[in-house]
Amino acid sequence: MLEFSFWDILSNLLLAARWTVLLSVIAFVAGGLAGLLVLMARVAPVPPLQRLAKLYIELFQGTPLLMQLFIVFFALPLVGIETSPWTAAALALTLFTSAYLAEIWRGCVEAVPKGQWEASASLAMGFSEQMRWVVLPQALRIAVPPTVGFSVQVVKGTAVTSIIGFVEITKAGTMITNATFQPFLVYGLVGLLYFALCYPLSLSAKALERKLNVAR
Amino acid sequence: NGGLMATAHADALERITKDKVLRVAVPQDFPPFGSVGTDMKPVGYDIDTAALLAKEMGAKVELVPVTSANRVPYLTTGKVDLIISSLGKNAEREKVIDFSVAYAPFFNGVFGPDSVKAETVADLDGKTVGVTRGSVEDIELSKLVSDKVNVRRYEDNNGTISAFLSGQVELVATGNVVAAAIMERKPPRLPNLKFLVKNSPCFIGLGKDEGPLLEKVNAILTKAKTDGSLAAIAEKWLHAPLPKDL
Amino acid sequence: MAYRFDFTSLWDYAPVLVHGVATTVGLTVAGTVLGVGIGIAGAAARNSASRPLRLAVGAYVELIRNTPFLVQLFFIFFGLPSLGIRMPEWAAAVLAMVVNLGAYSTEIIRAGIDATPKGQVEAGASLGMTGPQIFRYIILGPAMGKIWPALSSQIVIVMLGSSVCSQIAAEELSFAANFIQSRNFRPFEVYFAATALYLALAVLTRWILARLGDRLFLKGAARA
Amino acid sequence: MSLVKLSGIRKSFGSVEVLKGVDMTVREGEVVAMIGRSGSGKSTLLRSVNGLERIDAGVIEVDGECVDPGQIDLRALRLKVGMVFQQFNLFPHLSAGENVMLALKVVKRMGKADTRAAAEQALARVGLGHKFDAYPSQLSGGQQQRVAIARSLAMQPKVLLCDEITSALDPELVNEVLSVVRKLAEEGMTLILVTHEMRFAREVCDQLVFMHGGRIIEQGPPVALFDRPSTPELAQFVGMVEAR
Amino acid sequence: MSLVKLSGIRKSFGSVEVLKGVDMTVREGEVVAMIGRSGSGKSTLLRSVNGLERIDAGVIEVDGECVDPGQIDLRALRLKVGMVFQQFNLFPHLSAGENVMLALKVVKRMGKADTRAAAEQALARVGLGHKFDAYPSQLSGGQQQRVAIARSLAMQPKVLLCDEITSALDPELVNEVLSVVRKLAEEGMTLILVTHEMRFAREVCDQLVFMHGGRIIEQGPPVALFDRPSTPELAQFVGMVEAR
Ligand SMILES: Nc1ncnc2c1ncn2[C@@H]1O[C@H](COP(=O)(O)OP(=O)(O)OP(=O)(O)O)[C@@H](O)[C@H]1O
Ligand SMILES: Nc1ncnc2c1ncn2[C@@H]1O[C@H](COP(=O)(O)OP(=O)(O)OP(=O)(O)O)[C@@H](O)[C@H]1O
Ligand SMILES: [Mg+2]
Ligand SMILES: [Mg+2]
Repeated sequence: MLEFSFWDILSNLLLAARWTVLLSVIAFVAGGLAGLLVLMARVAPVPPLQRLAKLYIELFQGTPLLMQLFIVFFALPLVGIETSPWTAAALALTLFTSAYLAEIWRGCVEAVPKGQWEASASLAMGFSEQMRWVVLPQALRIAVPPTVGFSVQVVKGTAVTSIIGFVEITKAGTMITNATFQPFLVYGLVGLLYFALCYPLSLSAKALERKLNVAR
Repeated sequence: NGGLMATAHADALERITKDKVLRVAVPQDFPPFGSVGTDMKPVGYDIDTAALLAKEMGAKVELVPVTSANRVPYLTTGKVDLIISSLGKNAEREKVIDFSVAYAPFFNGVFGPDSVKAETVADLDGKTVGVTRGSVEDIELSKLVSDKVNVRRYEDNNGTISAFLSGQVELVATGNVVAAAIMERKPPRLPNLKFLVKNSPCFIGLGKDEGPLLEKVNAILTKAKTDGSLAAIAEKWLHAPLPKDL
Repeated sequence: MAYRFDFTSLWDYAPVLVHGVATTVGLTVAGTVLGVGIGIAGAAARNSASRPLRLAVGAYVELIRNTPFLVQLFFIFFGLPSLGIRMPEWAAAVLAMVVNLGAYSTEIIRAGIDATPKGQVEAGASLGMTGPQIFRYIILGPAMGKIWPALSSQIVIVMLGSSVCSQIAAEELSFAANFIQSRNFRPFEVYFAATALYLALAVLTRWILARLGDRLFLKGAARA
Repeated sequence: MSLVKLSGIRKSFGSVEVLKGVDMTVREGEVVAMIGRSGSGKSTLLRSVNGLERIDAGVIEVDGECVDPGQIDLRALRLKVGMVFQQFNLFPHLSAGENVMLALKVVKRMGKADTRAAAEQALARVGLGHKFDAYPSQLSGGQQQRVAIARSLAMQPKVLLCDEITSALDPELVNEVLSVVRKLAEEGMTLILVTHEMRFAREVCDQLVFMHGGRIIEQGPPVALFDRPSTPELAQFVGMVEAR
Repeated sequence: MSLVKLSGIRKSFGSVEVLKGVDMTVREGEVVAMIGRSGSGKSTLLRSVNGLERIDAGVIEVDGECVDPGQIDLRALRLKVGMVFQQFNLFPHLSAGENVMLALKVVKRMGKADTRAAAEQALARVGLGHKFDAYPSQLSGGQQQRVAIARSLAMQPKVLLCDEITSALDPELVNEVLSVVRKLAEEGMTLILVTHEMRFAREVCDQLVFMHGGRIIEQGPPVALFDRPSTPELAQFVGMVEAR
């Protein structure tokens, strides 16, 4: 029968980590773009849009990522939308990420003084021009640390995609556990791998925050 | 949209022949039917069966690893053409999917280490038994046991087996061959047979109203039974000949 | 549309869903009470004079905050038995939630404590109060009041995160959903219903926590 | 010829009516100072004139551009009306020059070279031609306020609104800003100022407007108003200010 | 009989020596005012007396309780020494009465009824018997400072330290606090005050202590010191203060 050496376990986990990283990057980029749209809707001076964006945020912050995944994966196809584990994982993570990022960024936009909106309005700029040229550049600066901090949640969120069969670190871990009967070792390694991915992000978020506080 | 789906469903065989790809849901946590090697690729009885079918259909096989709990939704949501995943037949499932003829033997049983005594269903009272949610064992065991039995239902066989091996459950309900395959790997806790629950051979699952595909699959299986190719798979993975009555 | 929705089939399984909701609520309440307790102790420890203790708590916080809850859960339930530590799935679920929330609330509460004016501590000291007394009677209340909104959000996140406890057969709400789905093969209806229930639980939890926060911490401070 | 014409302007915040029907006319090239007690509605009126506050009733007419409460797009109005704020409100992430150029670029869509030339000219007009590349944080309050004026001027508004633009400045910096405003007045710019600098108002303005309780209750040439107030409210206000 | 005795107190922050060997004696019932330039070490000395600053050398003796730099438990000292701060430092989440009762309950472990009675009495002593249930945020600065005094008094300290307790108050509120201190002095409380209220110091104090550069360089009855300062530093300080 086949035998997994320590090196087999580690290398398989490391290979699976590629997918964790890739999925995180996709979720973060797509979630960031979607989040930007939700943010725009959330702060635009159009009440129905604001309410819609608020509902979106409430919905995706108020339900488990796992359920979102299940719905995207098993339920959407029933209404004719095909989803592979890849698209389901990417889609659910994007929705999840965008809702949180939109909310984080809204805080940053609101931290930009009202006078900046008024000054740009009095120069005849429209909403999108104000956003693009005046507000976002200022909000961006303060948004960097919490955004980097949130990326840790995205990386960790990818673990849940293992449940729909997406083979990333956690799924690889369960599979290897089952072949090796060494859960302590395998899940320990899995945890360490995530730590290795996330801790640098956490550290840089903290460092960025310190830098921002000094600059103020 | 509905029309699109309908055609996709009704003519799975047509699509398979056209694309030359057969998408099959297989287990990766259920030795000897399907488990992973050091390269993380699924191997086992079900995988070989899938390959056999694909070869006969002149298609390339695309293996989709699934769990016991989600394999039926994989089929009903059109993510795969066939389930070859040690799938047992029961009335509830027959409402949503169709079944081929049997392709593998399977005896459900309750297994556990020597230290735990259990000779009949009644002996299970007060004990914890792990089972994979939505599997035939789950459905059969749920029918048999009393409220006093603590049945723990795990998402997939990985969970069930891990729970047994780590001692989180005293006993495990699974297939005899599965228990044998686990024993072969010399685990920390041995799943010895306590008693058998049901003879529940495995069938291939297909979408409803896939008449042409069903006929094709049945034809291939029948041929494989007579020409010995299925028997070879059984020898290889179960270390036993194919039962005559399958 | 090709798919016909049928929520009526859910009725037969209503008791399963109710049981799931009750378990989720139970897990959340236990996880919250104990987790916030750990958070308070952890925050106190991070402010303590003992360097090893501070480092140990710091390591705990970072380790937990930088690994997924699901992996923590698997480690506790499947991994710890190798060391002879074995517990039923509900206990493992609660433990994982406590350990997880404990780390986050340690960090959140510590931020509240750091925001306590130094004069408050000095006033307590000059009245002859000991360090622990000052922490308990002077620092903690206002600090908790300040961070209560952040802590509430974290509690909701942990409640939603408890959905993955279905993976170790803890019979909470998403277990119920998966269970029903494996019997009636109607994933859309089941997951839709479960998601709606989670949403309701999240809204309810937030509401209750806001009321609770007003009750516990709004004294004096908010009347400013 | 009247350049700005306000008729029957009303505005409430919640249940409090802050403007209770204001009529006012400003001719081209005229310099108008608005005075009045704190809370009398001066800022609200000024902010209404370029649409920062939405009015509840009345009509605002600037250089033929009419705005009533139903109006949604205020761009045309704002292109005619510039505004300078008490708190400067420069864009901190842009240099002085970029502050001035931004609206020229994104609103007027002027070419690169033209934008630059216009910005340099506007900054030169407020005496800050040499500070083109300085960031707001590197400028004194007085300099920041002058950049803000240049920023508005560059858009070539028909009328410039100034709301207590020296109130946030240290006393020694007030004059550098006032002298810029004085120069604008001399060059024929139409100005509406809210100010507490009575001496300045008296010297520079053509007309004085006294607001009280959301209404204009006196208006006329500054000397006449200051020396012979016809309402007790203005008399009291003048007395109060001079007693300072 | 001396109640407070400081000998050779030294204290550095980093490499800066702030107290350079201070000796001082306060008899029971005496009222001592400490004056001196900003940064001369007054607060640091006062804070050392109840252990908020750890001294580097010297001995603090209060009512027979000795404290030296090696001491770890400062409770016994603090039970004898009360302190009132410039910023009041009331506990915002507790009502006035609870502010006073807290230490009685958790430090003195008094019974419920006794605690309540003592707190009511202490609040009455500062004229705030009717504010028992008010929260700090509902009180004026002067009232808050009086609650802070009551909070210290309730612990029945042997000596009360007050560090510029009127400096954070609006001028009209200063007197209500000073009159409470005056009353305490008349009742025989031992007080050490840091203050800039020279008139008050002159009227109420038995002894004046002038600190300069981390040392006490003059001390004696206020009238003598104010009128005939013997060091140029005190002369300058007195002149400076009176010129205000
Ligand atoms: N956004 C707002 N919401 C509610 N009330 C407001 C708002 N802006 C102004 N007010 C109220 O409207 C009234 C008029 O305010 P306004 O700022 O126009 O007065 P002002 O004459 O400019 O006073 P000041 O000299 O203090 O600047 C005041 O009572 C003010 O409190
Ligand atoms: N925690 C500290 N760390 C470093 N230096 C300090 C600290 N506290 C006080 N100092 C320094 O010690 C010196 C004496 O300070 P102290 O507060 O005792 O003076 P003071 O006489 O009370 O002055 P003031 O009248 O301004 O209150 C000052 O130079 C001050 O900067
Ligand atoms: Mg104003
Ligand atoms: Mg001081």
